[in-house]
Amino acid sequence: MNSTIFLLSFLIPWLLGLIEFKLDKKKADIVMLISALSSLALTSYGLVLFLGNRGIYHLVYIHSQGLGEVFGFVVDTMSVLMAFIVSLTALLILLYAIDYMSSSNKLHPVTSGKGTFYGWMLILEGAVLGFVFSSSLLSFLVFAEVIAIATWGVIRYYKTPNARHAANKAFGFINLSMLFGLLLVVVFGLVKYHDTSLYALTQLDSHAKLWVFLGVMFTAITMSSQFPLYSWLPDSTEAPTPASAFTHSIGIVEAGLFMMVRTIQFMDGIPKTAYYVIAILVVITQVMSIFYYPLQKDAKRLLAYSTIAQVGIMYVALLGAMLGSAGGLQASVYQLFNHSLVKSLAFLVAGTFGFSFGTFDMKKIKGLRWILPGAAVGWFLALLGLAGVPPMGLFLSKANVIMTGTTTVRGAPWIEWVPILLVLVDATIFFLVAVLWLKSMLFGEPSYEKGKISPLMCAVLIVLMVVMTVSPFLTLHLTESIRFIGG
Amino acid sequence: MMKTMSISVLGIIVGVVLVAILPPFLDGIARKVKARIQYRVGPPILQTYYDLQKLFGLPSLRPTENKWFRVAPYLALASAFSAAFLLPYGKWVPVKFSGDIVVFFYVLAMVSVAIIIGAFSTQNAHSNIGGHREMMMVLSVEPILGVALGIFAFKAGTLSLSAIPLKVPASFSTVLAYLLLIYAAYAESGFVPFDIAEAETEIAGGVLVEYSGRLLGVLEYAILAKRLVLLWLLSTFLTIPILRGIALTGVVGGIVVLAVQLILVLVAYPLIAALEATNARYRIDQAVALNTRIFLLSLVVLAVAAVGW
Amino acid sequence: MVTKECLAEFEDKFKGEIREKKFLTPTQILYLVDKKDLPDMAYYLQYHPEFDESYYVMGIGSDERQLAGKFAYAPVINMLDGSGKRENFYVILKARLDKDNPEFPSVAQKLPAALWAEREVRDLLGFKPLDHPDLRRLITPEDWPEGVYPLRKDHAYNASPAGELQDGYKKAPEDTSTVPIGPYHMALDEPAHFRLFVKGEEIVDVDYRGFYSHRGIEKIGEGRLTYNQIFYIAERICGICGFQHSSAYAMAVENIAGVEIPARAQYIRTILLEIERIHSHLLWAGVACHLVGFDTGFMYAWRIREEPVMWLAERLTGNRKTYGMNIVGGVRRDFLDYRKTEILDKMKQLKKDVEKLYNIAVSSDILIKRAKDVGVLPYKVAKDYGVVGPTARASGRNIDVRRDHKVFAYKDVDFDVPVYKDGDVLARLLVRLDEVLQSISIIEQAVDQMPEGDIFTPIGKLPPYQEALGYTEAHRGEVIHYVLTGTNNKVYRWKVRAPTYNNLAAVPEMLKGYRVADAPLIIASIDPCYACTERVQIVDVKTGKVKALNEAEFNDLSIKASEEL
Amino acid sequence: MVIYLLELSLSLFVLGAISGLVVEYKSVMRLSSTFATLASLALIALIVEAYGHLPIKGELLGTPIMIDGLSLVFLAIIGVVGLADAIYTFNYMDKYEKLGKAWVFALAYNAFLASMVLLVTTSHLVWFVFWWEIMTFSAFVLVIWEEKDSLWAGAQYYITMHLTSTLPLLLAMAIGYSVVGSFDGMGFADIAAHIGTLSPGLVKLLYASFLLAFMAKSGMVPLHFWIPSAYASAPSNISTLLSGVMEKMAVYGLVRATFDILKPTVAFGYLVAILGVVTLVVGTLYALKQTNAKRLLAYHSVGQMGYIWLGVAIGITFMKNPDPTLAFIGTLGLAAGLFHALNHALFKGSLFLSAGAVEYAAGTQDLNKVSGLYKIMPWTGVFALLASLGISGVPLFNGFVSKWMIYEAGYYSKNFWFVLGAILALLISAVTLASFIKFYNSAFGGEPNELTSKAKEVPGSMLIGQGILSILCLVIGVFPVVALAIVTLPVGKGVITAGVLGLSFNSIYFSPVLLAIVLGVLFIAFLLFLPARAKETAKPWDCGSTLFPEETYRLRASDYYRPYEKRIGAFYAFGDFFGDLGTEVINRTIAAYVWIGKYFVRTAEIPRVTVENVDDLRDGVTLHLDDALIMPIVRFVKVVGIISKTAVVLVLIVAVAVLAALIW
Repeated sequence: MNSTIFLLSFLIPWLLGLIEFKLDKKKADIVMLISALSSLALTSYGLVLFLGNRGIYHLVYIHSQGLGEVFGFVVDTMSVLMAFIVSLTALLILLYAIDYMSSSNKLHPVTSGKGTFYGWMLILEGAVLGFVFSSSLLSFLVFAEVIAIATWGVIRYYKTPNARHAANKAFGFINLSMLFGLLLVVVFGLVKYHDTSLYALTQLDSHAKLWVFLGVMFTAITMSSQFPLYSWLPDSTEAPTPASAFTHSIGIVEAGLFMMVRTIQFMDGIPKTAYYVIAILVVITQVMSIFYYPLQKDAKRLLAYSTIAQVGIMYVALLGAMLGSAGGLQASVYQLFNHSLVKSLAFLVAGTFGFSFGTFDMKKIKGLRWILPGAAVGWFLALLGLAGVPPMGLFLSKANVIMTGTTTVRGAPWIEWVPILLVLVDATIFFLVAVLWLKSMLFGEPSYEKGKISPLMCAVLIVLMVVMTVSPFLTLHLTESIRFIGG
Repeated sequence: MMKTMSISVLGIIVGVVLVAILPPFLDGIARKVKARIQYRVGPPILQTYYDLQKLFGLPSLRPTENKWFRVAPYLALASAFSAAFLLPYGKWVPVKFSGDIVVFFYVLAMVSVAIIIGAFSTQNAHSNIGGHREMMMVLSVEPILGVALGIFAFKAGTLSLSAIPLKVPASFSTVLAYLLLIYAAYAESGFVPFDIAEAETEIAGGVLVEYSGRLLGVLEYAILAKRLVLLWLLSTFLTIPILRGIALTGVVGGIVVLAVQLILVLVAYPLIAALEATNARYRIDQAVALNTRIFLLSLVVLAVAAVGW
Repeated sequence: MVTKECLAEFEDKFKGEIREKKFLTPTQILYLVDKKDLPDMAYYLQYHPEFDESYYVMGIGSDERQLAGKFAYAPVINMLDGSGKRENFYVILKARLDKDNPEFPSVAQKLPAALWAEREVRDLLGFKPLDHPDLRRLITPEDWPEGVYPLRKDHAYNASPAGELQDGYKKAPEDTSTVPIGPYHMALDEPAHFRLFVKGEEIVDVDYRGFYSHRGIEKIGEGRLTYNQIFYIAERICGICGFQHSSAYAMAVENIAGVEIPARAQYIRTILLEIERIHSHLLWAGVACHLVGFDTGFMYAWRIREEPVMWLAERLTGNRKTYGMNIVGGVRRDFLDYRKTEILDKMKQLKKDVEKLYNIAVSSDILIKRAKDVGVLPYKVAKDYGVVGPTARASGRNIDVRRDHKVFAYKDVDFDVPVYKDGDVLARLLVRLDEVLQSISIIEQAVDQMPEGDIFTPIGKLPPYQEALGYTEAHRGEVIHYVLTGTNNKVYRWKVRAPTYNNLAAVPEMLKGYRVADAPLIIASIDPCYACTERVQIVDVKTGKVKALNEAEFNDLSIKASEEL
Repeated sequence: MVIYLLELSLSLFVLGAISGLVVEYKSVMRLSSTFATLASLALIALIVEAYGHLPIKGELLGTPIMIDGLSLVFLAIIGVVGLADAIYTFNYMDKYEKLGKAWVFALAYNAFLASMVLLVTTSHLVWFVFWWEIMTFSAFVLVIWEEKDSLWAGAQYYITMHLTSTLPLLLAMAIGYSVVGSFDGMGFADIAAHIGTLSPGLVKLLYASFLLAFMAKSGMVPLHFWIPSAYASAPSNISTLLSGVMEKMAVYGLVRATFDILKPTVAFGYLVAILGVVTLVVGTLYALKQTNAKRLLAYHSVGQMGYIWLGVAIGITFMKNPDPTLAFIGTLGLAAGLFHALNHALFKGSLFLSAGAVEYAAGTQDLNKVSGLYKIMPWTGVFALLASLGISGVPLFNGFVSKWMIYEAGYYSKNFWFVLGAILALLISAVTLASFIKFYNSAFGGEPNELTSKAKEVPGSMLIGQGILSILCLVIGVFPVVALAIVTLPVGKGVITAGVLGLSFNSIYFSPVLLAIVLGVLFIAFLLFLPARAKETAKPWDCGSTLFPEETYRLRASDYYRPYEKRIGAFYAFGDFFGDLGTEVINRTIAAYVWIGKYFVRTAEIPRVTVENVDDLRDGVTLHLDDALIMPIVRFVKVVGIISKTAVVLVLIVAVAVLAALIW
């Protein structure tokens, strides 16, 4: 398995991304397109190659005696698929951004500085691509830091006080969690074992396992904006919408979960204590988001809370995995894939509100179906999709989470049913909120003049709708090959 | 398992003759009886024939173009006759398909249905009010009938029209079921105090107000025939259990049963007339209230039957 | 006397408005008043705290232009003392109206009882009641032209103007269906039109239109017939209470002439009045039974009405109905002595029969169910509308002209006035059945006590331009006649107010909230007599022709009818 | 061959679904309904083809397919009603041209039908739920079509469905998965094979989940509240599908789940029966009060579903009874229930189409406002009458046969509660009749009024749609064998024998044909013997009054049966009490939420002082738990930073130093 493809797929965006900082306007667009397209081409090629030649490949690029495996790749179904979806989503989002980041945007007209945005975005994309292939906690740490920096960069892009505050908050929270989590674990690993490779995780004794796991977990759930450090994500919606779309659908939030999946995948026999810790945190997160949904009137903030909950559902699936069910891993990753597409659609549609009407306030938007029909359809599908309505994939993945969840908790004390049932409750509450918002937003007397979005944006939305409807059926069986690796 | 139906030509003849001839005659008797009770001489026994003859000879006015208005009387009459054909006359049943009693009551109810739809086809509040009163009567009588059938299902184990009288055991609940059946039939027939749908002095004849001439004749005939059919059912239910032994044996047995049925009807009709003469008409809400009360009572009877008494 | 105090109080209160005070008889006081305070005066009298059964009797409108150059409008109040401590009397408040612009403040805005009376004077005389709440046409037909007033003296009795058909009906309330009862309907003995606005079968509102059988009787009587000829018409105002009308008319004329008729004549009148009452109540009981589908009761009631009662009437007078017994000053024929036992026998038989009827009626609990709590007329509404007779007494009104005004021989006999408080149809039924028994007792007493003597006091010429009231308690309530004499023994103004006139106006109030099925019974429960009510003008509704009989025609018809007998 | 036909049908639906690409409104409607028509025809062909070769197993789009007798019954419902409805849609949707969005209709309409086809043919629980959800979803899109009243109705429907149907089904699916442990093993039969390993509690939960899900969809009391407004505000062709077909899917689910996944138990049978009886009583008695045509029909849908459930319940209770007589009663009940499901699809479908035609022509659903339509819309009138007689259970119409079978099954069960059920069913049948006499006569009886005299008969395609269903009502009523041949498939042959002349079971025999002949012969004989010489026309007799307002001289729909309704007023009060209770619970829940929500929002910054509803809360700034913990520190650092930048540097250096020390 030639992993150079994947290496290139994240190095190119990084490289071109750095160049982007110096470019603007058309040139920036072209460079961005080259970068995103090549990245997608590489990951798709890699995907095709991989499908012809499945397996789990571990490649070590840099290895040192003192630090163990410094940089290496794990190429398996999960990472390849993830990489593909990352680059696909990134391309679509960036395509959307070409017109979105323009002077015709009512909310945030952009006349210059497009290159900077692309630069941050490409670095973000590259970092995520690198992150998913990482084979050691150390490289997780490094890539995560890059992701955090790039996220900071995109969030503060508009440089308003709120944006700055949000960016600093995001950066601060993540780094705080790394300081007390991943960084500690890495330092501990380096000091004690001189190796932070994932493959080394199985060999830990149970006491160490617990602490390492909790350390990684703390960082991961903060990246995924789960309780206790969750509020940076809703605030980060100050970022340009394409950036939010990326962050929420396949960026840092999902990276956190990915790291968690990897850890569980490689760490055999996780102590039950860890299970309870994470279960409690996830339950609190779910309950919290149930309370937050109805309070939102800002479209993007609503989606942000939905992200928190949806990722929470992935963690619920992981609970099953922690008890030894491979189905849990599969459900979790499957949910991740489905969510990323639906969520990008949701954000991109929400972006059109700002773009056409200059507001994200859902109370102000009425009669959308008359003034912005494309967005109306997109918003309809996206919100209901997030609520778990078929044919959108989240229905299948949520069902999957619940189904696999029950296999592990069958016969267990009732308390273990709680997270699974909360998934249902959460979906229901979001559904209620979604239906009521759709009712008031889509129909009735229009509150604005007929909005206008560019054909490219519209095309991106349509492509996303199609992909989002088709992909769950394609990835369903692929994710079934995800298994535990360690042990 | 499959029992085919049978058509008895003799039965049809007896049925047609009885249903065609008897209703006006019985009405004549009733009028005479009522008149005697009321210190009147009363019309001749055959007066109803004369009335019908006169009506049949007159053209009808047509207050609406709605076809139902003209079709309804004929349909009512045909339904009444069809129901009559399901009943046994002696040992002969004109049209027999193991005569389910539910079917019988439904066919009979079609008389009311036809009349009601006819009444509603016109733009006349009197006739409309009559129609909806008739419907409310059906509504409130139906459950009582349902309970009576339930008791038969429990006690006789069958709902076949011809089998119930043969199989029904003499027990507390069956006696009450008979009473319920009699009450339901009486109310369904629209005798005073249940002549609410026609209520001449209130709504000028109600369902009949728009009808005239031949159509009115047909309609009145249908109503009379329906009364006879219900009465015949009751007389059958009373006769056959008594004459179980000879009911199905040979022609003579059949004729005896037929004769007894006929006599019972002839005896019962004057009794009904006397009952009519000594009662005032209910208001529809009072009738419904009464029927509801009887229905609730009848449920107790059903429970008794379920217990096994 | 207490009554005087009351009058003084009244005169004091309306000092400025009273022009003149006149005692027509000791118990009939006429005030000539200013029209301005008419409503207040009428209201004061009707709701007088001490005369708590008082009510507005009628409003007399008359064309007195030849007499005084003005129109006159005169509400009449029957001042009744419910406690029986004071003497009862009639008050006539006569107001003169301008001849060109006969306006007056409407009494009806305060007293619903005056609603019809003022619509009537508007229709017939062209008065203008100001602030009247409902000035639709009442008496003149739908195609009668505006501005033609038949009861004015300048309107020829046989003039029949043509006009446009116009809709004077109430609009149906929203979301209701309309059910007509009448003009031709089984439940009505005479033409009358009730429009029931219903929701389902429940009556939401009612419109009444009647006066389909006007005969112009008042117009015929006025100015063309002599006072004795009028008897023929007065007795024919109603087929049921003919003798009541003729007695009331006779009384009015006798009051003007100032004669006291012989005691024997008074007794004969009393007996006949009571026989008439019995037959009417029995007739009514039969109709009520028939209306609820209880034909046996109907037949029985009518049978006993026929055999002892009508038979007796024929024996005593020569006629089953329309006795032709009255004459001003007394009666025409005397009772022969041997009839006495006959009357008593028949009364005994009747008593038995009535008790039997009562049992039959009450034995049918359905009849009771149909009548109970149906068509309730509360006491207050009954008083407001000035309802009279059994209808009033069933609503707790303790009024009866026989007792209250001591007419004819009633002052000499003992009888109870049955009063029920429920106000429903059942109460009206019971009042009537009780009254039948009372009547029997009255007849028995009268026969026993009947004095010997003359039956007739001759009366010569009547003084011109004198007025008075005559009244009896008919089966349906107070019948009242007002007579204003003209010259040459003729009558200048003759006003008849039959009891149904007051009762019918209250029927819509009784109907509201009940069902279509109850409507005929409720309407019948006041024992309506449309003919008495509608005595004013002959109108053929279908062709729109109006005609009034002239004297010759009328006589011809009478003769023809007699010949046929 | 059969699978091929299924594929054909589905491809036609897909073609119909994508016909929205044509863009022009009317063409899209014509095209999509044509494809739907063809697809429905393919379904009917499939039924013919499959008949006699059951069960058929196969695969479609990678999902397992099984067509057995039960599937065939419901495929027949979808096929026939779908056919009529698609033809009707051809012109009917022109009414909504102003709304545009033709492509949405094409997509949703065809997806709706196709999802139901797949729903009854799949043998896999997950796919069952998947198609179930697609059905619910596309129905939602179609329900909110007219975008006014329907929005709230649709939202109510969809939210109810989500809470009471989706969630339980997901739970059921989860429990199912927990016994088989693999996605592919979620076939009905597989789950049934493993169900024994479940704990009793979970089995009960499974029963409850299925029951709740199917109750909600078929609108069983107390989950019927969404039905009237949804059916009334949806376009009529959609109401037809909702009531005629979609509701039946719940029956399918119930029978499938009870017999093929779970085991029919007596207790469950009783439960279903009680629900059925309560529903048939409540639904129909409420229907009696309605004066809006489609609300009336909708409440009747509730009521008629009660009949179907009662029939199925008899099946569930008795079918596995060791006593052969009772087992037979069970079979009869189940067959009757399925038969009634088919019949209900026919007559209720037709009635909704007729109501739609009335609305199309006269522009209102209010029965108080229309009258005399027999003159203007004779065909619609005839079809509405046939269907009304069908649903009222008048002999010679289909409703009678199936209702009668339900009564018979109830009576012969000799079980007090089921006999009582049969009695109530009999009573309610009379109520249904009363209600439809009102429906038919207030619309079609009397004389045309101001509103209706301007109306015109609807286009031919709509009439054909109505006609197909109505005439089938009559045909099946006279020749029940047509339908019985299919509906007896799931219960096995030989129990109910049906021939051209009639049907028989046990010792009961009934021949509608003979009855039809007797009645027909008599009718014609009377007509010929005593022909009505009704030549002279006259106005209705109004007692001879003048200037009479003829418009108001009739009972309006709201006038019918008031005394009866008043008599059973306590019943309505009871029902309304529960309605109020439900509303109260929802209001209280929202109030509680608002109370809690106040602590999540900085309410002090809301310009209004009082917070009464959720919307008020939305104006405030959301509070976060972690903010509360961390922000003070951040603010402290910030303040320090403002005071002296060096302090920050110092802190950082100290931190790094501490870290380094830790590492070493």
